[in-house]
Amino acid sequence: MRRGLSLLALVVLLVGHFPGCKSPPAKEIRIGLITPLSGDVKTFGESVKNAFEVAVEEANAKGGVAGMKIATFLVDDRNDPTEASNAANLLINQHGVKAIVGSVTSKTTIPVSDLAQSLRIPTITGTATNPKVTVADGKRKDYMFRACYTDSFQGTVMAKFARGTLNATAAAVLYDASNDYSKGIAEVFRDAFVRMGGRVTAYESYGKDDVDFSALLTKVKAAKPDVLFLPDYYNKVGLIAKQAKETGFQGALIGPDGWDSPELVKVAGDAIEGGYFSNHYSPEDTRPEVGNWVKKYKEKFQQTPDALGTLAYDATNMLLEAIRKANSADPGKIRDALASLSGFEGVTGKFTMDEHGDPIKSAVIIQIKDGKQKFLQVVNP
Amino acid sequence: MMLAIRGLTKHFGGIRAVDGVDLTLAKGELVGLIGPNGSGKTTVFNLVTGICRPDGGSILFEEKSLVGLSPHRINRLGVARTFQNIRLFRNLTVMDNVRIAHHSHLEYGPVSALCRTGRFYREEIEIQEKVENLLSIFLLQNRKYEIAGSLPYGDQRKLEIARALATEPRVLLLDEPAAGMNPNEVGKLMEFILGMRERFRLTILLIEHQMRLVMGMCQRLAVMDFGQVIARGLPDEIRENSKVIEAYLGEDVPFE
Amino acid sequence: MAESLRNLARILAAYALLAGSIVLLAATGVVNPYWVQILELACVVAISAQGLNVIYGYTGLFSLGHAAFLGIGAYTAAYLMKTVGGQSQVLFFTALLAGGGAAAVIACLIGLPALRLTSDYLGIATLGFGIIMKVVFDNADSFLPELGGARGMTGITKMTTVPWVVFFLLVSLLIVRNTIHSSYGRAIISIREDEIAAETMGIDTFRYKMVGFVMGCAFAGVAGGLYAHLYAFLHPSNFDFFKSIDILVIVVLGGLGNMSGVLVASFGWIFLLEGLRVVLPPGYVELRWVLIPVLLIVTMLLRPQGLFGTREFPFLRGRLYR
Amino acid sequence: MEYFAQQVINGLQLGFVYALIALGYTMVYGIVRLINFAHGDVFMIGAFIGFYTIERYHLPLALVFLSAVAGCTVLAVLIEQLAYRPLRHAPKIASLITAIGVSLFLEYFTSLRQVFGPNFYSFPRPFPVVIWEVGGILVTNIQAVILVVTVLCLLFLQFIVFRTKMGRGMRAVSYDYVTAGLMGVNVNRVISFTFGLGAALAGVGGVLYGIAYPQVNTFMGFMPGLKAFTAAVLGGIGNIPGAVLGALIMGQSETMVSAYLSSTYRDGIAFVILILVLLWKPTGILGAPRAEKV
Repeated sequence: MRRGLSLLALVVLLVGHFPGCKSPPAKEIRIGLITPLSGDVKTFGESVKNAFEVAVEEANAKGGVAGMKIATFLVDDRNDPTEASNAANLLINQHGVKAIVGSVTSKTTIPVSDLAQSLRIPTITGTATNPKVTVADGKRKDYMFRACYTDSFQGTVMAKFARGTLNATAAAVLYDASNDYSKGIAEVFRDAFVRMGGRVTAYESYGKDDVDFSALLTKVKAAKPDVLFLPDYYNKVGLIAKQAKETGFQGALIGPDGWDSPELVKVAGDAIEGGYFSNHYSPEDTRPEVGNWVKKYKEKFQQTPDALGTLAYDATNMLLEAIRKANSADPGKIRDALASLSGFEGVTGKFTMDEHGDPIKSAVIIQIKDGKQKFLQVVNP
Repeated sequence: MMLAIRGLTKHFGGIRAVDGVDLTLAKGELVGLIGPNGSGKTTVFNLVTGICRPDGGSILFEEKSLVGLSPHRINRLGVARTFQNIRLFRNLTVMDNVRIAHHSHLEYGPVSALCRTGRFYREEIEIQEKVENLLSIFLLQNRKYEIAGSLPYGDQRKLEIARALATEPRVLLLDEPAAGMNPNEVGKLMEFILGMRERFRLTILLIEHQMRLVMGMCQRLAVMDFGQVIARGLPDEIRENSKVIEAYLGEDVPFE
Repeated sequence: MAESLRNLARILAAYALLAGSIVLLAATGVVNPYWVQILELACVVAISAQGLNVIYGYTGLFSLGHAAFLGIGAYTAAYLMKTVGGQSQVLFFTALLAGGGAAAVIACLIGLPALRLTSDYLGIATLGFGIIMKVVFDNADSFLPELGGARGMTGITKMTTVPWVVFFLLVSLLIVRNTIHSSYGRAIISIREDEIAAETMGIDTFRYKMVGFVMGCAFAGVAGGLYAHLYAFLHPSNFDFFKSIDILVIVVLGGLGNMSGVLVASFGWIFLLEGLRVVLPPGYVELRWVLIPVLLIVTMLLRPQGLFGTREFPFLRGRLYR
Repeated sequence: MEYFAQQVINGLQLGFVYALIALGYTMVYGIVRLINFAHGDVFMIGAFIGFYTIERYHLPLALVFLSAVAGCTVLAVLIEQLAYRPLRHAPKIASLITAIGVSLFLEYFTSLRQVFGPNFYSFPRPFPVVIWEVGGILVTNIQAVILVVTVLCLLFLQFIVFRTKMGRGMRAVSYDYVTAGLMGVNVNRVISFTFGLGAALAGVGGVLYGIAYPQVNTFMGFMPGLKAFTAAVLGGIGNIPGAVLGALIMGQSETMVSAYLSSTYRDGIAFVILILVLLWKPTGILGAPRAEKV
């Protein structure tokens, strides 16, 4: 027993030794970023980290925001909900951050949002699409915001597009049952498509680590749909598209913003040719924000930014804009400024926050032609 | 009859390991089961103690059939055994090895154990005393905190017998208890087994290779070869039996 | 009787001291809420690891699906709390027990057929069960919308506090200690040592395998309930194969069948995971999960028998009674 | 009918892919009784070697396979010497934990930007895909290649194990490595050889996998590894034809569940089948029943 107690004392000593939340020097505001820097979605996490760093560098180069230099704290969540919650706790209680950007996936962002809400730290995610991130069980988490669409928006947009523009009567859906982004959009698409008078002839799911979709695609092919909706990220979509072609599937492929990456065409080759997806902006967009961002990112990281990075860039900038407007490092004031943000010009469009902390912005439909993304039309919510 | 085996049969694949064996033990008897290696002696033990299920025949223990019962049920009825290739709980202490064997006579319930009631303490002390008594009979009392696997070979054999006795059996099956012992030790073991039989009023069935031991103390013998009993009788009769001598040809000569 | 009362008093004092000092340290700000949360997590992990220790360390049943039982407990407790509503401590306590109970019932149903398998085959069967449960959790929203499925379960109240986790950790240690150092525990251990010998010594090995398995799973269930109400969010990926592996690693590192080692390893594992965040300089954050496996391999090479070997903390030792 | 036949073909492809990995798993398990969780990650390294040799150096296919085999073999022998050999006399679970450690290390270390990087890289196809239509059923040349390579590997392994001196050593070590050592078998060499052989198969498997499912990522190995191991257990672990049989059953059951029951519950149902088979045959379909001498 005595040894047990001395062990406890040791632990307490060690813990107490770590630097607590010292108050930061006057002219500094601490911002945290939570992103998966290890694990299976490290690639998305790094895009987000890069974008965050670009945005902060730009602001600091201009002398910071509201007269304060931005000090950043990066933490890794390994795309694990428990680690994400711990990471947010570390940022707020140990590092004393005043605002948080993150995390990347919905399953990690929901616990972050719960914690940020209870500790009243404004938090914005670039990429978590689950409606529960900002509103859960009928309660608005008023410190939580996002820069991306929710699942329901994109699902509806693509259903409308498939039914209206493509005139499809029968649709098939393949989604990842363990991925909330994929599952969420799939459900909304199915319901919306049926509501608009279409038929969903195949609604099938696969697992996170699957690479062989031939059984599902054979099933899809037998269901003879006009369009095949693939709500997932580009890496999976590329594989599915390729195999769809090998199974002899003829219909059109459509999908959400997860498709947006130069890697898609690389994996899928001509199998994805003619496919449509909804996105936040078109690379042909002539607005200076788009050109500047793509150029800067390419210079720094020698690659084209993907949708996740771009959204994180906008999210970070929105937060910085809010701090500027609040002209204070007070989390409450920053929150108010974020909530009242309107007409913010980001790379992915013009943002206005709605009452749920979700942005109101239009979407564009893009078609893949000759391996390039071509702007097709604008869709308004 | 304490134990009555009739027409016991067991096949492994195409081999008849035990083929129509009859064997009876009267109360308090000490019977030896001998035979060359692979003649099916240990399989008879495995069938009696429920480790294998016989393909035919009957095993009656005090008029109750043992066929189809699980080994722990058979043990609880009053049959205990040792193993040819010692099967102690090697990583546990000598004390625990014997204490485990007491489990089927346990009186306190799980709740008593969890809440450490007076009843728990009382019975644990009782068990300890019983175990220590038993260990002192086997001259193992000074080794009670040692790990069983680290004991010398002879002590491991003795501990295995002690453990079997702790289950309070009426029939004890000993599978080559003298294997690996020197003549001096064998002599002591003989005395010892006879003493035990008196003290615990045991009926014993003994598998053994060392003829000195078998001939010296068994009242009756049964000889097995190729799964069948080829001879039975008093030690002196067996010594003369030509079938037995034939069966043992090529093996180490059993009669020194 | 006097002995039992003295024990009870000692236990209560230890509990008050442990929980009280942590609460005090947290309240005075010496330990910030981050480390409190990590401590709570470590306690929860320690409870479930103690459960696997019973299953694998003492009974010798190779289980690769422990996290599934954590999940069963977590979802059961969270569902109960959510549907009944309110924040009553009594209800919370009941929900935790219900979580443990649910895990125990499922363990029974699985154990009845599966515990006839041995060693690695049992491992694969439990692994399979873990994957089946993950699929069930992923699609739980199709039969109980409150569970959220792959989109996660929200709307759970944060009920888990330091006094609760310390309470359950202490209780779990006491249960394991008092079971293991009793005739029942010896029966369980004898199965690990030599199943056939145990059977012939009158031990109903199947029954005690079930006892060990169900008890260990019940611990996981309670730990799951505590977890659910600590993080207030449940996602199927919290209970997948990798989480089972985490717990297995803890138990083996601590030493199979060694309560003290498993206890220390649980805390060590969680504090290493989180401590590295604080220790690693910015820019090297991503090295965390490169260092952890290296440390794991080195520790295993140096201490293949586990951190503590066969030694136990004094209060976890078996005694002889006079 | 066509639909059914097509699904059978799909299941065969999946099954043969599992089989390639399962063969390596079962080899190592058969000889050292270790669930080598790092096998899937050695397989991943094989796929990456394939990726680099094709994408960067444009090597001919034979050299691609050769370098993947060589790389994986060296890696596996290294792992064996550093992480498993010191624990040979410790309980098996200690090696299992180091195997998990090695697996995690390979995944997280290679996903660093400075090593392979975390991205999903598209694996270039070294030859064009040809699709044949046979009576309304589509068959690709990739499927043909996978089938031929797996069958060749199976025959090759059977030859090594049952027709060579090393194979005799392997069987001896598998039976009882202490006695084998006393009988003059060089146990260390046999075990290293076994790991090397298993890894060579993983190398071949990795490249083929990359060709069949043209995308590589440092986390790609674990799940196929786990499924393949399960398949090996299903067939009777340690039994070489059993591994292939188990993998084919696994492939068919996953495909057929998707095709006729529910894709959502596919993994669940596939594992229910596994557990049922194990309850019916506790040591796998072709596994020898475990007899313990009492």
